Amino acid sequence: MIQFYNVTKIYPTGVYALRDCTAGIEKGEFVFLVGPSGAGKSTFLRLIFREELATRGQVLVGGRSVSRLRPREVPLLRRQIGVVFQDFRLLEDRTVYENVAFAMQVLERPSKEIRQRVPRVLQMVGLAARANIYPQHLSGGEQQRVAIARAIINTPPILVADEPTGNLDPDTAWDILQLLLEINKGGTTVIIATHNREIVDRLQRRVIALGQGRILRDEAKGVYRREA
Amino acid sequence: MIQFYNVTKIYPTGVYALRDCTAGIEKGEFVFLVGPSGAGKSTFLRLIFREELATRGQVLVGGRSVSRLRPREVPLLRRQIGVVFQDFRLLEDRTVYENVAFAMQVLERPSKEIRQRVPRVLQMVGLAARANIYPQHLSGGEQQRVAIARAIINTPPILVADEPTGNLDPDTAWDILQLLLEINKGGTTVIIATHNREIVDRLQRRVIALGQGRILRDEAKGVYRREA
Amino acid sequence: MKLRTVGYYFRETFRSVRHHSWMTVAAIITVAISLFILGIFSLAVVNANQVATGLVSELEIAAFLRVDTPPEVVAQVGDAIRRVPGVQEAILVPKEEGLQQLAAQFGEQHDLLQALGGVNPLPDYYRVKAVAPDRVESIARSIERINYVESVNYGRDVVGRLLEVAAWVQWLGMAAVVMLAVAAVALVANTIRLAVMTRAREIAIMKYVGATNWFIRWPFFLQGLFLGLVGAGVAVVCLYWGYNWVIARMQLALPFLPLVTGQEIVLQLVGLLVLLGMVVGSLGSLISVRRFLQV
Amino acid sequence: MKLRTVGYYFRETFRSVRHHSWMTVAAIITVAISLFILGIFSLAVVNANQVATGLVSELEIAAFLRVDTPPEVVAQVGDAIRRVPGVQEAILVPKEEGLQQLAAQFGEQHDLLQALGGVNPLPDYYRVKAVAPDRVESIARSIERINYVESVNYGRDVVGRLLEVAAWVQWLGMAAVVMLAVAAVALVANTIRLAVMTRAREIAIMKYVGATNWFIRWPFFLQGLFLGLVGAGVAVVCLYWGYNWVIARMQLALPFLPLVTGQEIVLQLVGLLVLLGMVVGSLGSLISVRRFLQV
Ligand SMILES: Nc1ncnc2c1ncn2[C@@H]1O[C@H](COP(=O)(O)OP(=O)(O)OP(=O)(O)O)[C@@H](O)[C@H]1O
Ligand SMILES: Nc1ncnc2c1ncn2[C@@H]1O[C@H](COP(=O)(O)OP(=O)(O)OP(=O)(O)O)[C@@H](O)[C@H]1O
Ligand SMILES: [Mg+2]
Ligand SMILES: [Mg+2]
Repeated sequence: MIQFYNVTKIYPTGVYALRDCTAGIEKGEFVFLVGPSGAGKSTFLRLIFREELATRGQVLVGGRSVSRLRPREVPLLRRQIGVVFQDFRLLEDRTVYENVAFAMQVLERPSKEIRQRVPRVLQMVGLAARANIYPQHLSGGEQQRVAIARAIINTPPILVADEPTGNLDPDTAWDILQLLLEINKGGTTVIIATHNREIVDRLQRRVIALGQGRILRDEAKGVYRREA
Repeated sequence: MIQFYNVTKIYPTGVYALRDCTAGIEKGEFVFLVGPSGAGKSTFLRLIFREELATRGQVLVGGRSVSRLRPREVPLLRRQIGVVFQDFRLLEDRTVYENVAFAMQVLERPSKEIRQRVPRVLQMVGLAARANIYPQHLSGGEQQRVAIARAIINTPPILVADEPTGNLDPDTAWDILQLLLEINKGGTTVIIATHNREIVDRLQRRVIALGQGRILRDEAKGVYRREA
Repeated sequence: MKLRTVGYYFRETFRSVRHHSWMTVAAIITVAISLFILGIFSLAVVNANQVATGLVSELEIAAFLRVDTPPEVVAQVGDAIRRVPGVQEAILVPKEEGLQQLAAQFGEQHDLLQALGGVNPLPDYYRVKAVAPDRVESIARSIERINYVESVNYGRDVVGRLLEVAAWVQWLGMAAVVMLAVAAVALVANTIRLAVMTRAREIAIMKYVGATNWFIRWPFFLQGLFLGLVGAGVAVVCLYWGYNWVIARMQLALPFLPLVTGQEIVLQLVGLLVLLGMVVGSLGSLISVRRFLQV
Repeated sequence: MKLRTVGYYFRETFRSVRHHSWMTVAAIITVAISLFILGIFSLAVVNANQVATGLVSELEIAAFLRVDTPPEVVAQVGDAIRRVPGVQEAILVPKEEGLQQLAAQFGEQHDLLQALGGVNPLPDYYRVKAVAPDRVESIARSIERINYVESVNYGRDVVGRLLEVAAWVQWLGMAAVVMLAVAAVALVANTIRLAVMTRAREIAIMKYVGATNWFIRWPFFLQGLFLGLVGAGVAVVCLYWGYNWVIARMQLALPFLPLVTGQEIVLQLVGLLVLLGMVVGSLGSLISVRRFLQV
C-alpha cells in the first residue's frame, strides 16, 4: 500500500528530517511511528499525503509515485487518505459539524448521507454536544477529536494520524485508539505517530522507530522504548 | 498566591467550564491540574492570567482580584506569570530566538542580558540548534519547547503550563519536568495542567482533579486516576 | 460537478460572506469608492467635452458682401455659400439690421443713421454656421472665393484656440478616465488579494482534505462577483442620485451650458461600472486564490 | 519608556515591514494611488479655477462719451472714471481708432471713412478694466452717472454667465477635492485595517506575554508612518513629473491658457499630500490596532 524507497527529506531550512528511509506498509496494517521530538515522524506522514515531496528517493502510495502525480491527481490521492494533523488544522469559520461535513462535501456525497453520518461520527468521538460550536471555542482535546472525526468520516483506505492523543486524557485516548482499531478491522491501513508509551506497549502492534531521521527499528510486535 | 473563591465560568457559547470552584495555591507550590478532556483545566489557568474573566466569584492573584485590575495593570499582572499555552501561541513572524527574546523585551531588559540569557534557555529546552528558525518550520514538540522557553525566560513568580508535554516523547517530557521542578525550587509557583499519568504518578505532588467544571479532588501527594 | 455541489457553492458563498463580514465590508467599500470616483470623473469628462464642443460650435463665419452688390444677387450669393461643403446654414443679415446692431453698441439714445447723414455705409452679410468646428477654416476659404464676397471674418484666433482647448480637454479627460479605471482595478484587486490572503491557511487545509482547485475556487469566484456587484451597486446609486441632483441645480443656474442630461449615457455608464465591478471582483478573487492553491 | 526600547521599536518596525512585505506593498500601493488621484484632481481644479478667473478678468467695460464731448473734457472724464472704486485702468480709444476697428471688421479693402462722406460718426470711448470680475457691474453703474458719458456697455450677459460658471467650477471642484480626500482616507484606512487584522492573533499573544498597549502600538504607528510616507512619496514623484510633463506640453500647444505653473503651489500640494499620507497611515494603524488590544 505504502512504500518508501531510500527517502531523504531536506527542508528548505537545510534540516535533514529523513535520511535514506526504506519501509513498506501493507494494506490493512496498523503501524505505530515512534521516536523523540524532531525525529521525523510528522515528515514521514506528510510525504504520504504529499504535503511535502521527498528530496531524494521515492514514496509510492497504492503503487504510484506521489511525486509523479499530475496536479489534478493530487486531490484524488488525498481523498484516499484520512489525516489527523498534529496541529489539528480545523477550519476556523466552520462549526464542528461543518468541519466534519466538509470532508464529505469534498467527495460530493449526497446531503442526506452527510446529515446522517456526521452526527454518528461526532457521537463516536464524544462531541455530539459540541456540533454547532466553532473550533476556537473548544478545549484542546475537543479540537483534536474533531480532527479525528474529520479523518475517519469517509472511512478512507488509509488513515494517517499524527499524535492523535497528545491532548487527550488516558481514558479518552484509549477510547479513540479503540475507534482506530475498529476502523483498521474494516480494512483501513492505519499509521499513527505517537509518544504515548502506554498505548504502544499495550497494543503490541508493528512499531517503526525513527531517530534523527533514520529508521532505527521496525518490529512486528513492538513496544515504545528508548533507543540507544 | 492564587485564590479561587466560588468561581464559575460560563463561556458566551453557554458552556459551563467551571462551576463554583474554590481552591488556594500557596507561593512556591507545585500543582498538577488533571481531569478529562473538556473538564475545565485550561479555563482554570486562563482565569489566572486574565485571558478570561470569571462569570461569578473571585480570582485573586497576589492578593488582588484580577477582575478589578485597571486596564494598565493587566500587563503588570501578566509579567508576573509565565504561560505555556496549550496551542503554543508563538509569533509566526519571529524566529525561535526572537520569540523567546520578546518576553524579555516586553520587560525592557538590557539587550546584553537578552543576548546572554536566551541562548542559555534554548539550550535548556534542547533547541540551541534551532534558534534562527521560524516556528512554522519546527516539529510539534519543538514548538512546544519554544513555548516553554518563553514562559521560563524571566523566571516569573508564577508559571502556568497547559499540557506542556502533550507533544513530547517521554524522555524529553521528563527532562522538561525536571526543568520545571528546578524553577519551582527557585521559589516559582508552578501549575501544570496535564494528561501525563506517568509523570503525575511518579512525582507525587499536589493534584487538583477537575471533572465537568468541578473540583473533584485536591490532594497534597496525589496521583493521576480515573474519577468515579 | 454534481448539482448538489452547485448548491454547496452558493451556500458556502453566503456563509463566507456572512462569516468574514469584515473583509466583505472592506472589499465592498473599496469597490464602491473606486467605481464612484471613476463614474463621477467619467461624467465630468463627458460634460466638459460637450461644453467645449458646444462652445466651439457656436462660432460663426461672417461673409461680408461688397457694398455695391445688386440686391437681386444677394440671394444667389447665399445659395452659393450654402453649396459649400460643410456649411450647415447661412442667414442673411441685411445692412439695416447691421446698422441697428452697431447703434445698439453705442447706446440707444443716439441715432446713428441720422449722424451718418441718412446713408447706411454698411454692407449686407451672411452669418454662416459650419456642421463641425474643424471645418470652419476651409469653409471660410471657400466662401472667400465666391463672387461679390468682399471679405470673410471668423475669429481665426478664437476658433483655433477653442479647437485646441477642446482637443486637449478631450485628450486629457480620456487619459484621466483610463488612468482612473486602471487605478480602480488596482485598488479593488489589492483589497481582494488582502482578503484572500487572510484565508490562505483555510485554503491549504481544504486542499489537504482532498478538495480540487475548482471546488475551492467557485465560492471565491461567486463571492468576488457578489462583492463587485454590491460595491458597484452602491457606487452607481450614489452616482445616479448625486449626478441628477447636481445637474438639476446646474441647469437652473446655468441654463446656457449644454450639459449631458440624457439618461441613456448615465445608464450606459452605470452598466459599464457594474460590469467592471463584477469582472474585477470575480477575476480578482480567482487570481488571488491561485497562489494559495499550490499545496 | 527606556531608550533601548525605542531602539526595539525601530528594529521591530523594520522587521515587520520586511516580514509582512505583502501587506506593506499592498498598503503602499493604496496610499500611492489614492493620493496620486487626489493630487491630480486638486491640480486640475486649481487650473480650472485659474482659467475660469482668467477668462472673466479679460472682460472690459466700454464707456462711450457723448459725440459732442468737448476734446478738453475727455481727459477729465477719464480721471473721473479712474476714481470709481474698483477700476484698475481706463484707456481712451479716440473715435479715429474706433473707426479703424470698425473698418477692419468689414474688410480692409473698403474705405469706411470715405463711404461716410468724411465724417466720423463714432464717439470716443474708454476701455475700463475692473480689479475683480465681480466688481464689473457696480463699476458700470457708477460710470454711467458720470457727466458726458453717453452709455456703458459691458456684455452684461457674458459677464454674468462667466461669473456663474466660474463660481460653479470653483464650488464643484472644491466639493470634488473634499470628497476625494475623504475617499482617499477611507481607502487607505480600509487597507491598513485589513493589514492589521491579519495580525490580530499576534497582537493578542503579545498582550498575553505582558506587553503594554503602547509597547505594541509604537511599531504599528511607525509602520503606518512609513507606509504613508513611502506611498505619498511615490504619489508625489509621479504627480510632479506627470504634471510638469503635461503642463509643458499644454503651454506649448495652448500658450494663451493661464495654467498654474508656479512650482510653489505644486510644492505646497506635495507637502500636503505627504502630510496626509503620514497622518492617515500612522493614525489608521493606531486606530486599527485599538480593537485588537482589548484582550
Ligand atoms: N515545515 C518545516 N520546515 C522546515 N523544517 C521542518 C519543518 N517541519 C519540520 N521540520 C524539521 O524537521 C525535523 C523533523 O520534524 P518532524 O516534524 O518530522 O518531527 P517529529 O518527529 O514529528 O517531531 P515531534 O514529535 O516533535 O512532532 C525537525 O527537526 C524540524 O525542525
Ligand atoms: N474560548 C472558549 N469559548 C467557549 N467555550 C470554550 C472555550 N474554551 C473552552 N470552552 C469550553 O469549555 C469547556 C472547558 O474547556 P477547557 O479548555 O477548560 O477544557 P480542558 O480541561 O482544558 O480540556 P482539554 O484537556 O481538552 O484541553 C469545554 O467544554 C470547552 O468546550
Ligand atoms: Mg510531529
Ligand atoms: Mg485544555
